[in-house]
Amino acid sequence: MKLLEYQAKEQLKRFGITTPMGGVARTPKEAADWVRAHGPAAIKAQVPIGGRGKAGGIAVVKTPEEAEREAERILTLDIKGYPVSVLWCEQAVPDAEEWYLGVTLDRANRSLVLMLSAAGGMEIEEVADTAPEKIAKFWPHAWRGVASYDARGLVLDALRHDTPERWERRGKLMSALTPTILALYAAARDLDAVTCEINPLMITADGSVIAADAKIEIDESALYRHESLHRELAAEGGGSLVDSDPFEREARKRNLTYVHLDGYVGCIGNGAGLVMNTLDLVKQHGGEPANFLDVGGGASSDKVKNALEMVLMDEKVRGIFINIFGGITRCDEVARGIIQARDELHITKPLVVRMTGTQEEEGRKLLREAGIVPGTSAAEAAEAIVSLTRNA
Amino acid sequence: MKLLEYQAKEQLKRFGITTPMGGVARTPKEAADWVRAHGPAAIKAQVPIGGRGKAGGIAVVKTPEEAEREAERILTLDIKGYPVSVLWCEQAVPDAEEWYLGVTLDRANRSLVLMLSAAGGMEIEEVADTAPEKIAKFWPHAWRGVASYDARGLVLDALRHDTPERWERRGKLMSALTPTILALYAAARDLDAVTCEINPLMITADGSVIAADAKIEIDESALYRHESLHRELAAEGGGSLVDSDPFEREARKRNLTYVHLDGYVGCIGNGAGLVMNTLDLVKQHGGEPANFLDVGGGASSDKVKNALEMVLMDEKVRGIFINIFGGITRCDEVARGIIQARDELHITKPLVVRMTGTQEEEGRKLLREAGIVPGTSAAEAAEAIVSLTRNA
Amino acid sequence: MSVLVDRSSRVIIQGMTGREGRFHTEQMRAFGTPIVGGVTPGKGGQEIDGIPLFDTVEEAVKATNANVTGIFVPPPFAADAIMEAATVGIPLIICITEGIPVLDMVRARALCDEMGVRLLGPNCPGIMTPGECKVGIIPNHIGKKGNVGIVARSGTLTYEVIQGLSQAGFGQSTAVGIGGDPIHGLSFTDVLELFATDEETAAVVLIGEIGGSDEEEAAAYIERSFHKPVVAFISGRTAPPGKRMGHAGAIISGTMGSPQSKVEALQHAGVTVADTIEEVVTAVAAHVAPTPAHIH
Amino acid sequence: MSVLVDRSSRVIIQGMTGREGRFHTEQMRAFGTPIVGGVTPGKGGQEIDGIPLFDTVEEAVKATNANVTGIFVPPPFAADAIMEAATVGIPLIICITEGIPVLDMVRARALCDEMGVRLLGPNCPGIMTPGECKVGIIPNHIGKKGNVGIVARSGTLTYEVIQGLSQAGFGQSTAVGIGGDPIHGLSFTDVLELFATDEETAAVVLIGEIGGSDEEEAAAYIERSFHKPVVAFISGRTAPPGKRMGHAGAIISGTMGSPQSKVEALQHAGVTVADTIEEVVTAVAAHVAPTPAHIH
Repeated sequence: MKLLEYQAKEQLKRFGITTPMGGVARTPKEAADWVRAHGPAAIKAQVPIGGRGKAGGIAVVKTPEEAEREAERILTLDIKGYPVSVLWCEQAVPDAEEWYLGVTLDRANRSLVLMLSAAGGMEIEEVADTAPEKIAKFWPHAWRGVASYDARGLVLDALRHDTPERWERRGKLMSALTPTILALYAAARDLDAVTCEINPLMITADGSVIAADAKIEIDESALYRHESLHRELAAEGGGSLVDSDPFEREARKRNLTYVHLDGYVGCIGNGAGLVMNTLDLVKQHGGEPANFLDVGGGASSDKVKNALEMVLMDEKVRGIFINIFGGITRCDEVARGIIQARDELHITKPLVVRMTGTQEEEGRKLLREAGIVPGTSAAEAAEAIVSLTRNA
Repeated sequence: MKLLEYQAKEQLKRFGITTPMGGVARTPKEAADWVRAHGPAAIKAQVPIGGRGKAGGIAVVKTPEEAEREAERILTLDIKGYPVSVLWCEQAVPDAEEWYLGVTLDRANRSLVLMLSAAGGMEIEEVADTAPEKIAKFWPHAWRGVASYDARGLVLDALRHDTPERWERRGKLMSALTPTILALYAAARDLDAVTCEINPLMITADGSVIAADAKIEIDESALYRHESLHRELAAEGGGSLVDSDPFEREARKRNLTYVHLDGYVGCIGNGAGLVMNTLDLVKQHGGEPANFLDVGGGASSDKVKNALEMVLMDEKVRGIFINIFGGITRCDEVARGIIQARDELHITKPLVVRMTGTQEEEGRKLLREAGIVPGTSAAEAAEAIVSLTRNA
Repeated sequence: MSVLVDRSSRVIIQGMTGREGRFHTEQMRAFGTPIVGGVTPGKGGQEIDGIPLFDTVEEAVKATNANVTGIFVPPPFAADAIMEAATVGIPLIICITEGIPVLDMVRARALCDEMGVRLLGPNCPGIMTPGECKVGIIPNHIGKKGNVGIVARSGTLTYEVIQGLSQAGFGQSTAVGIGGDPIHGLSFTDVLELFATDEETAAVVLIGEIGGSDEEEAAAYIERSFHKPVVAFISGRTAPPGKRMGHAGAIISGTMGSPQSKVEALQHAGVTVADTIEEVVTAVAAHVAPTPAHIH
Repeated sequence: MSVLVDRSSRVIIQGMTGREGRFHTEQMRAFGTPIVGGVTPGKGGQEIDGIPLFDTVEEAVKATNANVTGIFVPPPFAADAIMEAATVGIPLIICITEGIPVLDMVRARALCDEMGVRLLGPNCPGIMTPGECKVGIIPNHIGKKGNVGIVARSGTLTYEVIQGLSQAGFGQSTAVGIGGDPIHGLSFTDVLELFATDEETAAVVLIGEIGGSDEEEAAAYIERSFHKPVVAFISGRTAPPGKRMGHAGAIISGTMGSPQSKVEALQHAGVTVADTIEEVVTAVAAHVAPTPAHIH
């Protein structure tokens, strides 16, 4: 679950990280009111995607009138598919050094990794490509986490390839940055965040450390531990819970793992690998997949029905390929879901089912009795659905 | 720092432990109001010491009138030196099994230890003596803490020597108790508690687990990490911060490690071992120590002066024995404090100073110049102060 | 021979009395797996289908001398189940559960390493040595005893490959599903190292997918020191790149994880990379002879 | 010979630029301690009184090959300083700081054990091998080279005993202050084990106090396998029992910790328990000869 900037900042504040004073505005008037009360501000579109600056989603304003005008403009924007419905009005941070601080999952090291760079700002990915030594990394111990000396070591590492002037200031920089580094790690750990990023992290002349932008993504598998946060964020407008694609929005509501694509063959399978392979097979046989839909392991007949209904919402879909290799998923359970969906939803579009694995005898029997002829080879089934839909 | 029952319960609630509904009352009227609003209650004296039940500090009341009468009575009590100034009015817990659950520091194992027993209630120390197998223990890993399976194992261990009936219910008891066990450990860890105890821990027929009484003692060395809690508790009446002895109360305000005793020789030293030995020496020479006062390591002259002032508040004190063996403490610093105190406080009672160790030349010189003759042998000094005060 | 499990394995199942645990315990027994116990807190002393139940993993191991555990407990409790087994020192822990919070797995994996035990999964189909032992959820009837080792990230594609090979007459030594979660136990390389010294394995099929860098690492290992033929397949090659947010992931992974990166690394290591499951079978046929019919 | 530190020790001081750190570094150098570096984050590259400073313990050890560290940093940062030294693997960590939160020490001590390094303290006066090396705050002039080992909980009583022995002509091999905090490093028993094999130590003085069970454990060890004469002193014998709250402490400690328990355990182990520091000296005189005057 991706949090919007202002939601992420509220979380970071809870862990003791300083963020600029700001407020939410959902209308131009609210933005104007905020500026009237608090003075000049940056008005920032709240969308769960990068690049909003270039897309015109940020305006620096001095007066309430300007705020109203800019807010009105930004609220009409659609940034990479995300319509802007929430703004964040925020006091400007004084001129300061722009650092980068992030924590994310490092699969290769089976650990979280903390990253710090004095070369923060928009271009951090470029820094990673061209001058990777400028990004210092630390891998927290799974149990012990990050100690103050680890944080100080990270700051020293970030400065080793920096200017001699900054190196001279390392004592002050270590003192200034250590609390924020420890807090960001604690935030990631306690929020089950797979990414927690501050860019830029401003360090002012007087040594204050301020998170000027923030991104947090919470592990979806761990959301059950953060129910109240989840509810709260959803209640606050739920910008972060909204996918840019309307079908994907719908799928999220239905709790389905669904990705919308451009083609016309609806694809459903159990297991991400199998569904990806299903898409590959459709393409190899000359068809174009309309979606990716993984019902996961051990799906119930209800879930299968739910999945079929979801896929059919896309009117571009000319037929559906259901590819099941039962392991923990039981073929009879899936078969019941397919039959129920076909009957209750009155599906008339072509339906090709490939079914094998756990309880396959039972499942295939059910399908045959219901007049659906199941295949056993995925390749043959792919060929069948493509020939049924290509010119439909 | 010892928390009062209601303060401890508020903390446990924060960690997800269920406590009975209750409210604070500082006057008989407040107690009556609470019972009027919430019905029958137990009215409990809030004192940081055990045995209040036997001392008449708990009353079970049905009506507001009864509440007022009992509250009035309890508010006049002095329980083992603690005058009662705060009451806790609490809904009665339905009949239930009384368990014991505690976590404390286990020096020998260099770890916290969790303890659980189905034989809870008042007599748990007796159980520890007579049937120690009924108290199950678990030593949390310093970094990994307590896992659910550790908590379940603790419940199983507590039941192994219990009735077959309870053993049969162990599945439900494990489910019921595990969250409370994990929460109590988290509370101790996060509050820097050296003791965190629920006795009795009630388990009702429907499987609810309720902390009917609670004791928390926070490590004084860690109070700097809990400043807001410390302030809050102090603001709430500060019952727990009050020592039963008025001199000890005063010493706490002055931030001095002081224990009030019955004798007439004021004793001040640096280091707990040295001060204890100073007391032993005074006794061995036939005197009676009036107090224990440890100025600790590296004391400043101000602290020494503060200590002298403290000791002299006790009018039973006929003379003072200052025993200093400087290590991190510097004798010159201490000497300055003694001279300053003598001059500013116009001390006329006998003052015997034994001074040796770090900077002793400088310290002794200062004393001599100020007309105080320092000794070097503790035994001789003890003899001197006793002979000066015994018949004073 | 085979890797990790065989007929001498002594297997317990954590979460045996749950819906999935019970169903698949039956399946595993039908396969011939020596299931010696189950663990469900509170049910110790009972039996289910003749298998003794225990309250804790420790008691189960004491009573049965188990050396493998299969975990079927729900996601909020699964990392704990792994750690319970690890602290008892069970040498092979196989976790089927899908949807375990990733930071739980960081800790669980670290504890397995500290205790020196092997973890397979989570979110994996488990392991199958045809004719001897199966722990997990791979369908019973698709395997065939033989000399092809399989190691795969995707569960369902593991089944596809087993079935494809069996139908074409190529039996398997052991099929190992390592699981697709970001933090998991045995890697491709760990399993390849086992196959390297397994006399019964003549060739290996490696089934990867987009994301992570396990395949690239396996390619480096193969190039360095794996001397048996390897056939690989990478799924998700036509999938659109997922949307991502923030820079942190990109800084860490760089170009690792793309299908191109994986295919190129494997080809560079001399691995035959097939475009379809059918091609996998054809490529295996170029390296080993079909398993004689009398073996199963 | 001596235990733990001698003239070949290479000592760094963490917190050397603080008030106490600086003063006692001067004292230690005056004593003859080989101080090879100091650690103060941000001051690496500077020198103080000719001693090089480093930003981290790791850098200090790399540059100086230090094998002992003395810690003088304030309580909120002291457990961290211990852990920094432990992760770098410094074999002997001596922490003088008083007032470290006890749960910090639970973690720090566990890490020292995990890393296989020795911790002395915290809240201790450190260690002194007269004529060779002192790390900590024991006053310089009170020691005298000789063959009596001292191990004590109380800092100031350590000084009393050193002074008492020296004045009576009995020199010390090494005096070790283990510190009085509930969770600390080396115990009486750990230090006795070192004295047991130290050829230069002919007898040992053990200074205990009320509370805890270190003395009882030491008594058990002495009875079992310590063969040199031991003289003990327990302070706080006339102190009133402290007020306590709750039952948990009593359940854990039982009757352990009382002066009676300690004295009886030690006497049972054949230890002479003295009533005063003077008696300690007399008792030592019964076991060893005074140190010849030409040694210091």
